[in-house]
Amino acid sequence: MSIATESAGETRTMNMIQAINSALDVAMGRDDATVVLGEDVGFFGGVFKATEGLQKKYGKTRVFDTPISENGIIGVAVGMATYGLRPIPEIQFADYIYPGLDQLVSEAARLRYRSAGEFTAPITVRTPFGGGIFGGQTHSQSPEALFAHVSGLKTVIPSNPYDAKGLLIAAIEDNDPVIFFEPKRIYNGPFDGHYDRPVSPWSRFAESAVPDGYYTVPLGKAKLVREGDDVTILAYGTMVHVARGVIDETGIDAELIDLRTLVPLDVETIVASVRKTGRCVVVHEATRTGGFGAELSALVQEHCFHSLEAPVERVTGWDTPYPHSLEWAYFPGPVRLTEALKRVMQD
Amino acid sequence: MSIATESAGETRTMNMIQAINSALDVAMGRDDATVVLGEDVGFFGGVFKATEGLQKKYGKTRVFDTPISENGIIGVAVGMATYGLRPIPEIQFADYIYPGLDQLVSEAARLRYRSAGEFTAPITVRTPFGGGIFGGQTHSQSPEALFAHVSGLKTVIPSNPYDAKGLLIAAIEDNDPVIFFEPKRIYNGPFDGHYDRPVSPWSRFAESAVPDGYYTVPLGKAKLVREGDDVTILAYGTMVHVARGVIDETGIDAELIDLRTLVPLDVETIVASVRKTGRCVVVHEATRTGGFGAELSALVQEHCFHSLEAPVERVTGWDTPYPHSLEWAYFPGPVRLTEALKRVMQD
Amino acid sequence: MTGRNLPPLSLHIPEPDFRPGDEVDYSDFEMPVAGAVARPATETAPAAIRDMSYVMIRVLDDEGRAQGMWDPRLAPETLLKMLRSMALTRAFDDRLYRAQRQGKTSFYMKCTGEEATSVAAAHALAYDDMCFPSYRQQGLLIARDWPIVDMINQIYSNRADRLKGRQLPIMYSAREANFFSISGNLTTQYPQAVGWAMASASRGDTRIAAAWCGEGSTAEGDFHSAMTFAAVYRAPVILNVINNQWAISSFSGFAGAEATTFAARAIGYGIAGLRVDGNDALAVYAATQWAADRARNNHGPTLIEHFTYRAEGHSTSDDPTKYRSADEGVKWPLGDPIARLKKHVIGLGIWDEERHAAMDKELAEMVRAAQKEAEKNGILADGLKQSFDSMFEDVFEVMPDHLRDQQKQMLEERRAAGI
Amino acid sequence: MTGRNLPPLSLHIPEPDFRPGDEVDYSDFEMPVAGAVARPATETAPAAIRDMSYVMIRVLDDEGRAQGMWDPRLAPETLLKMLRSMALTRAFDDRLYRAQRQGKTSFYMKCTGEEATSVAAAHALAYDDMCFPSYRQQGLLIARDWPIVDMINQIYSNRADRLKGRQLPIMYSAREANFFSISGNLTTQYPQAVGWAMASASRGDTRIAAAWCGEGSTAEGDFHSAMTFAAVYRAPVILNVINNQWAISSFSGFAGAEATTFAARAIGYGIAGLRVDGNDALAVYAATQWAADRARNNHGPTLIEHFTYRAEGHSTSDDPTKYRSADEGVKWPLGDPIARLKKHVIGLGIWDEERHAAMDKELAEMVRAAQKEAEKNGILADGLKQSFDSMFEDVFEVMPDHLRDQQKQMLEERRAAGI
Ligand SMILES: Cc1ncc(C[n+]2csc(CCOP(=O)(O)OP(=O)(O)O)c2C)c(N)n1
Ligand SMILES: Cc1ncc(C[n+]2csc(CCOP(=O)(O)OP(=O)(O)O)c2C)c(N)n1
Ligand SMILES: [Mg+2]
Ligand SMILES: [Mg+2]
Repeated sequence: MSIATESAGETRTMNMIQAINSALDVAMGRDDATVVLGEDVGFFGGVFKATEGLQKKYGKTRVFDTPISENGIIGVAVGMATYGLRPIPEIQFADYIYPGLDQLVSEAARLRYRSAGEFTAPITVRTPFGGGIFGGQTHSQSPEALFAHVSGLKTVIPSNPYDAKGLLIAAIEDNDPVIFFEPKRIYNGPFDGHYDRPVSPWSRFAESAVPDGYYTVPLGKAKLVREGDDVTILAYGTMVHVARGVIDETGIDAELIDLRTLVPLDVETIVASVRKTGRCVVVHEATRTGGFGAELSALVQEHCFHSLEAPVERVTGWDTPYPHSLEWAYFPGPVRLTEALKRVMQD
Repeated sequence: MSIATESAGETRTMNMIQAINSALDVAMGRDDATVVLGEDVGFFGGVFKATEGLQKKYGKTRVFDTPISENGIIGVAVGMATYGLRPIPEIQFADYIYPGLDQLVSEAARLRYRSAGEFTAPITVRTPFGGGIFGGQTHSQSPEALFAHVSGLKTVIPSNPYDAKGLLIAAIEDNDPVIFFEPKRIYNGPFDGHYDRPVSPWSRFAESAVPDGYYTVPLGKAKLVREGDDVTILAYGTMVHVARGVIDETGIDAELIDLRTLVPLDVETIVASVRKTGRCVVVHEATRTGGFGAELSALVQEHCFHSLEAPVERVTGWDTPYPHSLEWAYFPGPVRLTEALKRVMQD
Repeated sequence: MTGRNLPPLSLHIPEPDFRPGDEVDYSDFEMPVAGAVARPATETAPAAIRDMSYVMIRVLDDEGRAQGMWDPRLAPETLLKMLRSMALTRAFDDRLYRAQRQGKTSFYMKCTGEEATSVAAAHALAYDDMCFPSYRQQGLLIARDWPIVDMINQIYSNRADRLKGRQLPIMYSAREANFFSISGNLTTQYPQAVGWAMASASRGDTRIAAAWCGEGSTAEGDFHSAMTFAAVYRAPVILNVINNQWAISSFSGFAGAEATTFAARAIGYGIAGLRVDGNDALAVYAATQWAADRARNNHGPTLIEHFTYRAEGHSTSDDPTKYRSADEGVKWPLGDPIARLKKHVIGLGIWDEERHAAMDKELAEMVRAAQKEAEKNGILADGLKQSFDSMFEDVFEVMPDHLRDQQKQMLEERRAAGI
Repeated sequence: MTGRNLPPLSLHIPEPDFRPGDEVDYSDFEMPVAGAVARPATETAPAAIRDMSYVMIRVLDDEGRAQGMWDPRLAPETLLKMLRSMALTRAFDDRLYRAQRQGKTSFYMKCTGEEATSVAAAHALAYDDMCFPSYRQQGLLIARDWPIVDMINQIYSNRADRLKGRQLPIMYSAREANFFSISGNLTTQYPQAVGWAMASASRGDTRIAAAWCGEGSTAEGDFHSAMTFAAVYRAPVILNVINNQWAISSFSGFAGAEATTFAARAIGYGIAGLRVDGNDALAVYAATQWAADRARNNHGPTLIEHFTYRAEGHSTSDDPTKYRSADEGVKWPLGDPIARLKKHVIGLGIWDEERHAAMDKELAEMVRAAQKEAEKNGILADGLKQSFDSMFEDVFEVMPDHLRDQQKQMLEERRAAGI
């Protein structure tokens, strides 16, 4: 974590929504080129309330609702960015980003390269992703792997309020297009995967202590959540908390790494850890085949082959659409992770 | 290869375009529910001539041009399929599929599941992909990894005329949506990556002997192109030929597997080979990070961990957009593959 | 830029007339006169009837009398059946909304105030015409007498849910009722309906297709694809836009309503466009019938804008008091579709208040009974009701090895956990 | 479906009037009279000028005289500058097309017959207005006096190519000329232009944006996004559709031209729409000027359909004789834009055949010289002219580790291979 020299202000207790809202507020206050746009983000403040109060504070030409057109939202954001603004479009659910994919993949991500730097698209696309809220097939997806495969795009996924704010400000200030996935299941509190137990609010956790003012968490740096000797767990978003829960319950001495940014990836931190532990489990909610876990597994065995004492295991969602009522059978929860850890540890 | 009992007719010499054209012809002749649609596929017969003669033979309501809207092409194809037709849409270049991605990913691929089998979308999306023709950024991409990550979609990539025809007929007959990537670089002849040498036409190769009539090559079965003892090369599309060329040149005793179908994947054949050779190199043109090579690498180390004598290597395009003039520096050609094989063999 | 004596540009951001707390005043609203719009012959070229996109077809006047050329002159049993289906739709919505509020399931969406736009349309279509609905057309299923217990099973994701608990509540699929599987992704059904209609036409069939989307959803690229393909191939399809003024918290101005009507979108493509009072069941019926006749006689597609009002919140996840004046719905100048049709049939002498009250009671009871019946098969809140095996089915027609392996892993996992 | 006495449906598939070998006969073409269309005030509401989408603005009559209210009454130097830019564009196309045929580069695209649609538009815009072109608007750069040697360097992907050989030939980018980087993906520039215009408006700037796409490209979802957003926010943008009748091998009917005009798309959104003779430089200038005035005074966007003809193949990869009659272009009723403007200026007495012939010669020589100059920096066919290092630059602002590693690997690889 790098706290800018400038005072980050007083520290308050925030959940992730509040932290994201605060990040937007800080970024908008500092740079009047920032613009927030998306479905229902204006007067209403967004269906998850992430943009609440911003229209009132910064005016309708800087925070506004859009037509229901993800293609249009990202397309005009790219155009605004080429003018010199710094748009922060919201896609209401990551499941709805596909109609706008071409503008992100073929345009925003490629613009700097194809124009040799003449034009750039410093946009930050915020979008809630992931399951665990009984949202059914189209409010639960984790499509991060599609974006991580696209050169020219940065992919960021915070797992707690402090990081969410610091990473979001860093993303907005970054001169490249960033997709910022917000794990909606943990907006209000970290979720350890025990869906049958009450969720603790963020206020009970240290990461909810968030400075009021400006600070950044740099893109491309993973976070060592917990040191351990026996196995490395690579996770991001909600799964960081599931992993933490399993470590607490099982007493396995795992080293837990929160990747925070998938592209660019902090390979150094990953490799150092796996070389130490000799074992690795990769965790994500997305479907397994071609998920980002495959990339992590490939990288780990490329860099740590001679240290590995067991195959890298992937703990993921199944290769099915996200089912509504069988959500907890789909979700890679504590049982699936524990079983995988056991397998890896006994090898 | 499974040749159906029904006579496959006489065998002729075909290049890949002719084989694909023949597959369409055979499929349309056998089932009047098949329909070909896409940009320029009608009177003109497609910009690569894959649909030549079909409109004349089967009429304008079964083979027709469309508006330039990949979203519309796939969207109406899904609708036609739910009526009971078997549409075969063409996307002119894989680089242009993104505007139609939502209809493929959220609709075609999910329809059977979400309706518990009430509605299905047996469409076969044909699209030329891959580089090597100085097509620049938007006529060269290999986006197969994006599709392989989507549950409910089959991903097929032929590497020669015989397979192209047999796989395409199998894809059209398949009751699930299939994306069929055609490696355009080898439409007219296999390409070993030596761009500075003349390309041999297909007629010089055994795989250009293609039966005139009906036969299928089953989806989900890889092909053992060459047996070998020292290392396994996993490839598909154009890269099969680059690998074959390198094997011939270097004399490395590699086992070469042409995957033919990425989803469902023939894991059995892969695992048997790597268990035997103890080494594995994965090859594709697509950008590395999050490419399908990551999945292959992950699977191999999951299944063959204790047989592996060296890390699985990935030989891929770089993580940049596809550059026009630096095409051959981007392309994973013989040098890159040879170097990787050397590394893997010496480990 | 600098040095030029030019006015500064300014960005226009639409703003609705009323926000929470505002006194709602519809006195600016120019009430279109019932019966005033002429009904063109169904073979009329779109170019000759562009003005239809700027007027509003209304049949029922303030007194509930049917007026003008668009009066579909329906038989009493049809009128009463429509009334009943609309009332059942409302009773169903009320009860299932409450079921969600009681925690019995995860989600629900009402169509209150918009019942005519699906129920009357369903009656004007043939049963075997194919419907491609959005999520607010439960009235289609109800009008087609689809068993409401089946709908409730789906809402509960219970053992009897034919969709095996895979879909969010209300995302029905009913092939037998020629009702397409609902998607969570807006407007995707639009080009699909056009494709279905193109297929029907290419086969020399007689069945046509109809699709529905909200006014907010017209901004999606799928809308444009559908309109373009429908125009190019003259597809036998009816494309309905339910303009209920709101898209979650965004008013219709964010879909372009400040500049023109949604029916006018049709003009851009050379398609026939109609604009109807969506709270007037007879107008909806008549417009649908006109468009269906047209399509069935190879005169091509029609876009119909149904002008109505979303009387309730967007869904159970929404709180409309946060962004609009509660007064809007109450004062909606075009009234309530059920009340208006009821007035009409009472005026015709084929119905009365007593029968209506009895029907409401009967329907409420019927929904209650269906709910009870459905609850025998479980409710979502009581935990997983689906067989776990089924999770891996229907991804493909034949389950491939990797899914079989994952299925096995899941079952072992559950065993390990003692579940 | 069965048992109903209904006609079978049939699917309409558009078919162009003429195919290879057909005798071309344009006698059905109703020639719009030059000067006949009235010019509305630039602040007129779109609803009041819907008819503009169905007529055609023409200024130059058959004798080359300027007629009617749309005559922009340009100064002689402007007229001659436009003529020169159009002629240069054509000379450039001819030579670079040949260069591709000679194997000097991989690809080329001409705009022959369509020069007015970009050159005259560029003259009617301010230099600092931002252009979002498609691939057939080289005339914009030439009208803005962008060095043609720079364009040729790009076409050759040579050492001096500012785009470092990364883009397909003709996919220029010229920020200094307010010319946006061309994308290979059709119509993506449309919403981008709207976004740029929205940004300019939100900043109180005075600069407007203009975008171009082909008639075939209007079918993409991006077109709809652009129109919707432009209408909703009243963006100061000019959206040009170059209707050159063909999209590779598909005639305009596959984009919807059988049903209506492309200018009429504007009506659907409540946007102002104009339709101009795209081979009449004065009409193009006048329409662009009208739209620019409108945008600059906060009256919102304009869609302009330029009715023209693609006189050559789609690109060097195309063979138009395979799908259309060669006669079409020859007999094109609206003539050639250069010949028509030439006739006009000769008629005005400010130009003559001799000067024109001399100019053509001079321009051909100029292009030849530029080509020679560019070839000093290499041509594509001679092998790689770019530094290999540069391949990994500009993916991101700062090169991340994984790209640095790959760059290293590539250099090692090349060393290993002795390259
Ligand atoms: C592609 C896509 N984008 C966004 C959403 C989120 N969303 C669901 S409903 C809705 C509003 C739709 O409004 P409208 O089309 O007017 O229909 P109504 O709800 O009024 O019936 C939005 C934005 C979605 N489901 N799909
Ligand atoms: C998204 C996308 N789809 C398809 C193509 C392939 N393509 C390139 S040009 C073209 C025809 C475009 O026709 P039109 O818009 O009329 O422009 P014109 O070439 O006539 O100037 C097509 C289909 C593409 N470049 N991008
Ligand atoms: Mg609505
Ligand atoms: Mg064209």
